[in-house]
Amino acid sequence: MEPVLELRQVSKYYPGHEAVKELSFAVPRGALFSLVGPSGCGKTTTLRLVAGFEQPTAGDIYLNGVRINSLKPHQRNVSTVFQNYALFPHLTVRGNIEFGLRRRTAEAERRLRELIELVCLEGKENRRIWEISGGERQRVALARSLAVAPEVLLLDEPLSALDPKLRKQVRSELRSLQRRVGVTFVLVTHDQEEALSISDLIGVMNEGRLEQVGEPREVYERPRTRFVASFLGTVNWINGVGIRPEATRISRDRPPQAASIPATVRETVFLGNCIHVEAETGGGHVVVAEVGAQDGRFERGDRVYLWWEPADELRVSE
Amino acid sequence: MRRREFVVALPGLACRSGRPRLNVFNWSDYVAPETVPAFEAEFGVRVRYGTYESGEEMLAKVLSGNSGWDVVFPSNSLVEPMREQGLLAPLRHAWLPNLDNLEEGFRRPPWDPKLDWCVPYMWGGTGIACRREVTPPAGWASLWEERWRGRLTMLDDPAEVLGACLKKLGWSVNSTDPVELRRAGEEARAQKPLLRAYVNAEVRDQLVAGDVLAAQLWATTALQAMEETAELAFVWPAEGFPLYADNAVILRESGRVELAHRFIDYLLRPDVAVAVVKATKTATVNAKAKALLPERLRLNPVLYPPAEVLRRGEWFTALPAAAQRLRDRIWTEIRAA
Amino acid sequence: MSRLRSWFLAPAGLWIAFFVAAPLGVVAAYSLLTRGTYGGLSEPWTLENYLRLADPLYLKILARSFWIAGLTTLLCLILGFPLALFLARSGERKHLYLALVILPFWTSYLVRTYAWMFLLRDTGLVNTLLIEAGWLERPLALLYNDGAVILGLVHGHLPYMVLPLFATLERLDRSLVEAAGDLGAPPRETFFRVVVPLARPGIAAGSLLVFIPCLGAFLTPDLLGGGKTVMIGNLIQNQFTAARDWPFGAAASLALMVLVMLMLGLLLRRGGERFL
Amino acid sequence: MSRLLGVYAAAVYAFLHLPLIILGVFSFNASRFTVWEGFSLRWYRAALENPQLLEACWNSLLVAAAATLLATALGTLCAYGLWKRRSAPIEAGLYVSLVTPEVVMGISLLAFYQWLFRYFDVRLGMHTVVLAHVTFCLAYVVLVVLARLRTLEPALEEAAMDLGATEWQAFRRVTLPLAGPGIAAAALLCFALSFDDYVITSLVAGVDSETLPMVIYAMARRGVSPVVNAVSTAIVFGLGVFILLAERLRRA
Repeated sequence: MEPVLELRQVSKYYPGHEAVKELSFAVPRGALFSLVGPSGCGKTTTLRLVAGFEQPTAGDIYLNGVRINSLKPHQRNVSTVFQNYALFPHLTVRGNIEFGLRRRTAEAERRLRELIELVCLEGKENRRIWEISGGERQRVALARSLAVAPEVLLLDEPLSALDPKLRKQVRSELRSLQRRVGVTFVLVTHDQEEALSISDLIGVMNEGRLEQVGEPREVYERPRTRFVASFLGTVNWINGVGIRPEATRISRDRPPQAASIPATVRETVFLGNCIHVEAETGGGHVVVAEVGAQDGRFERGDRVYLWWEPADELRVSE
Repeated sequence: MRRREFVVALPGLACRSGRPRLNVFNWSDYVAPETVPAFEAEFGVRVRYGTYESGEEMLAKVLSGNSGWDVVFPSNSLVEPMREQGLLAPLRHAWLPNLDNLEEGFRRPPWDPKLDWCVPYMWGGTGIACRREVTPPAGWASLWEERWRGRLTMLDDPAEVLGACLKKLGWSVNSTDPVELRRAGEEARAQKPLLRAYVNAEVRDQLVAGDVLAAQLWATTALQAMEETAELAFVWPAEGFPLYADNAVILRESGRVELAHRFIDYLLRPDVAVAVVKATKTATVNAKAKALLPERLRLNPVLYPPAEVLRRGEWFTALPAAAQRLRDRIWTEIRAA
Repeated sequence: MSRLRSWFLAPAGLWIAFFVAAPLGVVAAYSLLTRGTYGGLSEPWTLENYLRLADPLYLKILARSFWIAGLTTLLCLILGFPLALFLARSGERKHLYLALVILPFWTSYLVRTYAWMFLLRDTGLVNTLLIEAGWLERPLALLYNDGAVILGLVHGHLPYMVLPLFATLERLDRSLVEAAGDLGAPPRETFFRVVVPLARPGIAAGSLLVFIPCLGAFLTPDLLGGGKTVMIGNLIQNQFTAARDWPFGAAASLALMVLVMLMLGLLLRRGGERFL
Repeated sequence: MSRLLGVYAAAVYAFLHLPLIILGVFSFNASRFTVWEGFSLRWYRAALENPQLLEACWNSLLVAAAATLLATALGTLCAYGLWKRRSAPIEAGLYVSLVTPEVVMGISLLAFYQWLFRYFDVRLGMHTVVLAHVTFCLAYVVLVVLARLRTLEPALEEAAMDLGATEWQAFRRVTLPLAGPGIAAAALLCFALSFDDYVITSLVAGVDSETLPMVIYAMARRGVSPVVNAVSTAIVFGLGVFILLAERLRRA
């Protein structure tokens, strides 16, 4: 299937600063694509390039196979949900949502009702923006952007303005909403857990480059680079191979079947559903092993052995 | 749409037209309340009458040659500079039949002997107004006495202040001699600590109220104050005093020269001039009008000083550039002292 | 990228070029000409007008103007700072109190000056009341001195000081002040070591907004000073009227402008708050 | 500390307001002197019967209205432009006009007009006054509106364009309404500045353009008169009502 959005060798240079370097990726229609990376990695710039707020220095952007480099933001059939939503404070909920519906036809009115229903804001149409909660604001922003029936919806850190408790709930709502409307979402986030949990595809960015694109499981389990491996979760680097804490086994006795490394427990961190045991090896490395809350108690100073299954080793290119 | 119409209409409002009109720029308080309306009614025209507080302010405006005014009233010492700069239109005596009403002396004034450019309008002199409860000053020299400290004012005008100082020293008010001007400046600086302020017409109320005991003042302003209280007297200084006359002139830029002549001629009518004198308490240059004045005004020594007093008077003249510059510098020195 | 922006800037840009830059250009040209015999302008072109400015007399007037404007600014600061602090802390009724500061600003400056004339003259209210209370026998000479000029200037320019100060102090995080108190600083010390340094941009902006108009003031010294005080504004105005020396007046104007711009530049460089 | 601050503030308020209040009270005095002789409206009647005063008042209103309209429009557009991206020459020009002492600005404009008059048949008058007023108001408008724009989120315009609005539509439908309070404040400020100005006006005024401050100045020069008290009080009151109405309209 032809991708709905495709970037080919896109670069964006500012004076003295290269924000995006030779970025290429394609987003299939109807997918939820996440761009993830630390702050300053160029992911927001990428989004702004697609939206048309910035012009690429080099490379091409295609929407439905049409090059859109020279189109102004209002001429591109993409729509953005901004980090702080950028809702119009002088308009009501309704005014915000119908902003992009040019004519006040019966059809537009029907669409408006549909959208309000979709984001569960019935009865709050005439509220002012400051009179509704953070979660509701996010839904207004979504409805406003969906109103223009975009080919691609761009979301810039859509959950960062919400408080952490709410985030998980809204995250799944977002995912189900995306499934229902079937619009392609391109989402930018610095939170790898968020990206892993809701995306069809993840692109990991670092210093303006795309390091890896793939399904969440694939990039988590088979990271191509050390950066991708570390960014998506904790990694213990032992003798050049990476082991996730949950794959790291720990025991008081020397395991019979495998090669193991002796270590001393330095700290235990109780995390509710599991315990992180930090142990120091003879070489001075600190290794984190995740154990179930019921799986034996380890105390500081305990002498232990660390080991893992070879299949769990992460193989990175560098 | 309506908003747009409003914007377009705005400049239009500024020049509502209809009847022909004349723009007259005169000193404040220099006509009777009915003077202008009566002229408008009689000639079927509109007069835009503006006023100014100082002659130099007027000059600064008309200097462009595009001020919009038709008739202005410069003092005699400004007539020559204005003519020199080509600001004045020559007068046509044929349109000024009432010119014959002028007093003999004003038909050949020193500043424009053939009245080619100006028609004298009113005249006056500068003297000392003082409260009756104090011994009146005999002349300018008395104004350096300690007894006035804090309750004496001089005019806020370099020509007047330095003129008084020059007279005190026995020189001409129009002296161009740097030595004399410097000496006069020293006198003025010596007097400054005694002064309450350098003010013009503002002093009138303060004289009436008794805040100020003595003030260098124009006879006409003094007379206005004396109308309000019997506690005031006016002294024509023994050393001599300056005289000035304000003159109607037509600006060269004027496009309504004939109407302007009509207006000046109208002001020369005896009945009009009498009304003006009664309202403004200023001496008219009009002989016929003077004859019609009530005795109270006609024989008033402040308004019309007797001949032997008048002989001590001296007309202001325009100073050459160097003297004017020096006078201004000395005036700045006095004020900055 | 934005063509709209250029369209929007163009009218104001043209306006500034036409009505700010061009007039100053004309003044600059005038300042290089010579006064005509009876005033007016004539050739030759000369720098003499600028050389005349170096006269100790004019420097003295300049110094005096700086002194009066400076003192006015200081008094405005002393009166205005606590008021701005009060405003910033008055919570709910802030808008009312702010309106009360701006209200006199809405009334004509001339009217305010005139009100002081009305109050301060010998038969004015202040003297009348003091005499009737038996505290005075003869009226005090309150009008026509530097004190009256400064009083009038302070009254006329106080809102220009209070508003920027208020803007800064309002933004100043209350918790900083509390933190300082928490760290054991007594209120006085908190004020001088925390509030004042943080309010510096506001102090700079307010001082500039008071100082510059006062430096060029000519109405107030004229009306309340009784002509006994000359400030640069009077000097300049005098050249264009009584003295009829336009070239010299133009030179003095430009010199004053350059001085003011230098001060502004210095302030901006020192990290004062930008107005634009 | 805060108690003391309150007392101090009250004293400063008294300093700001008492002179004007006293002026107002004495405008109702039957006597022309500072002795209270009973309530009277004679000075108001005298003011109303003075055609020069009424004409000047009308002129002032016209000039202020026209100058406010023009300066607010130009200044708002300019502020928007500068908000988008700074422009050194325009900012420099605004700074210059902001810090030019009034006398200097008045004289430079007069000199400029007179120079211009040599080539065009124009005269001093209402229009020259309006042009001058727009000139000194412009920087203040930009200052106030820009301050307001700076409080807005830049993403709002992007959001609008993103939703299909052109640059102009984004300005018209989003930024302009949001800058509204700032623009209103700037317009009020313009009106006050223009209505109040004497120094510049007196220099560039011509036929038909005598404004209220010019008349008040002339009257004050001729001594303290209760008519001036009456006119001043009426102005203060009139402007007060005007501001209140404007505020009401804005809130509604």
